[in-house]
Amino acid sequence: MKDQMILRVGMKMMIPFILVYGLYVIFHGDLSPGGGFQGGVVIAAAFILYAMIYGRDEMHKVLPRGLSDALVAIGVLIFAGTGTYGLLAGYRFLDYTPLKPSEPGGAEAWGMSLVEYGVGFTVSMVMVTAYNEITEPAPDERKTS
Amino acid sequence: MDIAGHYNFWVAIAIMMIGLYPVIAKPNLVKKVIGLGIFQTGLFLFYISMGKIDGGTAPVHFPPAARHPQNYTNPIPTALILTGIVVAVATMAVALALVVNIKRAYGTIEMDEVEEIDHRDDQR
Amino acid sequence: MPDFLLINLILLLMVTLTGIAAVRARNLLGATMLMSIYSFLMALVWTNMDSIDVAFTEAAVGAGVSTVLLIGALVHVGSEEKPTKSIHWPAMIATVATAAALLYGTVDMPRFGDAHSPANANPVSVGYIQQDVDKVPDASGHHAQRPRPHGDYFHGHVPNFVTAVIVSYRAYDTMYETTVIFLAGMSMILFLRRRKDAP
Amino acid sequence: MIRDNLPVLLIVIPLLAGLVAPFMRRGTAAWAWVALVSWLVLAAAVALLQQVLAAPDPIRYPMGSWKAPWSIELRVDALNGFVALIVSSIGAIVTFAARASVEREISADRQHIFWGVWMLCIGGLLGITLTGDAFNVYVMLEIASISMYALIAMGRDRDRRALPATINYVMLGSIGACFILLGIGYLYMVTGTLNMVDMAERLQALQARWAAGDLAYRRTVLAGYGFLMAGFAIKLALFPLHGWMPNAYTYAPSAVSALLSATATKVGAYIAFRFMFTILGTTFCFRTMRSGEVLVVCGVLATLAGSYFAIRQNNVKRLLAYSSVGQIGYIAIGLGLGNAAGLQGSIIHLFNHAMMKSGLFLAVAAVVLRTGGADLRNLRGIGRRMPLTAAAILAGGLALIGMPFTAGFVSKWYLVAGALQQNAFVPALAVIGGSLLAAVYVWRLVETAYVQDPQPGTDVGREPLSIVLPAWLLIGAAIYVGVDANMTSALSEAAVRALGVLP
Repeated sequence: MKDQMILRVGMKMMIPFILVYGLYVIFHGDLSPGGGFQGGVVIAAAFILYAMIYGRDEMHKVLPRGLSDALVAIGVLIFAGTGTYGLLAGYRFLDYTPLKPSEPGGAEAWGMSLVEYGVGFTVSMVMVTAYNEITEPAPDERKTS
Repeated sequence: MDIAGHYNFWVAIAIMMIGLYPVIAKPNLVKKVIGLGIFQTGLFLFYISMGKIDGGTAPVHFPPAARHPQNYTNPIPTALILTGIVVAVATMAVALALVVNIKRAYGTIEMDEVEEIDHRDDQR
Repeated sequence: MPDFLLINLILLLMVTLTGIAAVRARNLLGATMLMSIYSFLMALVWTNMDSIDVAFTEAAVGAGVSTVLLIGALVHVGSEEKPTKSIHWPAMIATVATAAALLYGTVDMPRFGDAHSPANANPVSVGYIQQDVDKVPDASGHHAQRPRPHGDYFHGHVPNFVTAVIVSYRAYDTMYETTVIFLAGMSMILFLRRRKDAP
Repeated sequence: MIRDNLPVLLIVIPLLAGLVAPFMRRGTAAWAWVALVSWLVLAAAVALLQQVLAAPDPIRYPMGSWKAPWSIELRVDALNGFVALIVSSIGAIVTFAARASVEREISADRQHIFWGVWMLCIGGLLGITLTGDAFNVYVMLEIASISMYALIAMGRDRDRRALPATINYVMLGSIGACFILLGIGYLYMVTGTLNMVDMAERLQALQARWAAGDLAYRRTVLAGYGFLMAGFAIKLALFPLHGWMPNAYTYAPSAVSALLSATATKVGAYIAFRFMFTILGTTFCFRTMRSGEVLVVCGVLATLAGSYFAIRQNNVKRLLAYSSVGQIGYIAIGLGLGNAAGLQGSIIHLFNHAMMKSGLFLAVAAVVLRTGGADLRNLRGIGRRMPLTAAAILAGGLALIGMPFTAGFVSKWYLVAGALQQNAFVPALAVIGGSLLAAVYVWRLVETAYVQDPQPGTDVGREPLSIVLPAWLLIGAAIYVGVDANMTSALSEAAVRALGVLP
């Protein structure tokens, strides 16, 4: 699809909006429907569109494989780390109160936001990875049979 | 027992069965994966149906409204099914990756042909 | 509620028919497209049933990511399905038996949409809606007193009850849900990544 | 602080370690990390079990400090603690032993990810064991299942048949998980809660209403229970639904077979115990539903059919997998009898079978490592060339049969006692008949290893002590608890007490 002028130009204009919308969905997860998971998928859609229009090599320049692989784990680590922080601060696991002990209700909101960002990282990067791997052409150097 | 009272559960069960049949019957692996997807969606429809409340609205609170449970859809099935959908897509991704590998290793994705090839190898 | 009922019935009919068509389609690419339509219709059903979060997820995941994955797989495996014989009787018997068992269970179920059913009137869901749940004091004496004597624990920070349930009350489930996604990503890398590119 | 948080540490440590392991870039480094962590987890499990046995009530740990029915809570009693000990000790020993085998059987550039998935699998199994929330069981089951799919499919580096075996497991396992989710949904619908204790109380109240003549929601609970048990039977590989297991264990990497045969089915059995006794209650399961009879029938058939199929196999791993089908039959018989002796036999057999089977699979892994295959002909002459390995197979086989002074004898003793208490002679005879059939297939292994001559022109080299010594550790444990059964019988008695069958 690299020679489709309308697609190339149109997508270039759309992708920033898709990304912003994805971020909006993640950031507003506690106020409106949506959250890390849905927003993550929307962000992944932007990368997948980019890879479809410009080719995967172009996308790897924007988002190298090492980075997306690392972010997959970092997302879950943010989630588990927020939980473990509560543990280390002398509270129970996944208790967000130590993030702002003066105002426990607000601390919960802080914790929820952090956790949603973690989910967003993991989900978007896993979806990009899944797309990358499933569209990988068949390997020539390795015969499985 | 009244028809008007349970029709949603019955539709959910019908959808589950539409999905379950190809998972068992079809030899084609992609069809099996699609069937599994439909089966799981039917299951999710069943869960969501139990949380629905007549006259209720989406489970988001806007200050003047009272936080009365009869005003809102039950949030628990919704929360559970969010998890369920994620698990379903993870299963689907793993299954499709395996299907692609089977195609590369055997040259076919029809399960009966794969079994035939294995059987022939055993005879040798 | 006649309008809800009407829309619901029409949507459910369309979903069921699309599902049957997706299962019966000979061409796998066609089946994939029907799956995508099926997911969109399902998202509408859920919107109509007030489960906005689930509808959003289904639209993004079922109609979006699943379709992309299925098409990506079809590129490798081809889109023709081998013709099979008309009815597979063992499968039919298993399906009918499962359906019968499920239907047997629905007979005694609470009515659809009942606000007073055990699930909907339970203190657990009421607590999630009023967000009026206490924390348990621990050995170090934290949470010995409430941040507010009555009412909303979150001080209005979290109006979306579903978000509060999935990332605070039941955050443990969500953490492992994210881990499931992580595992799916790792499995894709294990199964499909080419040798030289492995991290 | 550590003492208060032991239950959650047992689950979070494997999670964090498993997330980090794939980024260690080298297989050996990832292995060292995972092995270290798995011993840490074992230490935590031992400490937790001690804490549970000392405490009068089950230990409860609310996640996020929220009050119980609203939060997900971990709930640990003697049964949980014991199963967690089984899972973590098998995890620690098998991880320690698995390196050489995995390096041989899996391509080098995937090992670091393999170890991460391996650790998450152990973490998921521990999660199923410790949780006190019905829906969380499903989530943890999926963690364990998806990591198992990935682990089993890694066998394709040696044999492509691992792939169809895995996809069959994916389909059957997903249907099983959906059945479990349906069952949980039916129960949630009539109780409105997902916390196991809360759910149990509400179901008891409902049953009191049924006894008074008001049959509200009765059929919903019956159907939900049926789907739960069908789902658990798939996960447990109980006889008519064992279809996924033989191929999966045969073509999985040898180390994976050793890990899964000892833990996955045991955890499936545990969760059936938990739902039957803690949540739905004995009256419902054994009077209303007659599931005791169904389980005993399935168990008897599993014991006889599994052992019979095991005799006919020419692949040692497949033979051991069918033998597992038979051994799971014993667990089902004890569960179906439902009296204290039967349950004790069942719980002891969870431990014993885990030790024997993973020991045997590790010994076979050593054979595969040195001879390149797991066919019966690869076993020829092993008695002379790899004496320690062959002796491990002999000792493990004797324990499988249930010879006196081995682990199998103790659990079968309890099972026969439990059957005779209820004048149920068929299960008692099946337990003994299963042992006789086991003697036949064990004799096939022993005869091939000790009597037949090695294949000419092959040189197996030195025994891989890094695998054989851990195998001996497991089989030694199986023999030790056969000689001195105090520890297992005391633990199983505490577990049966926690289930509420003994006062």
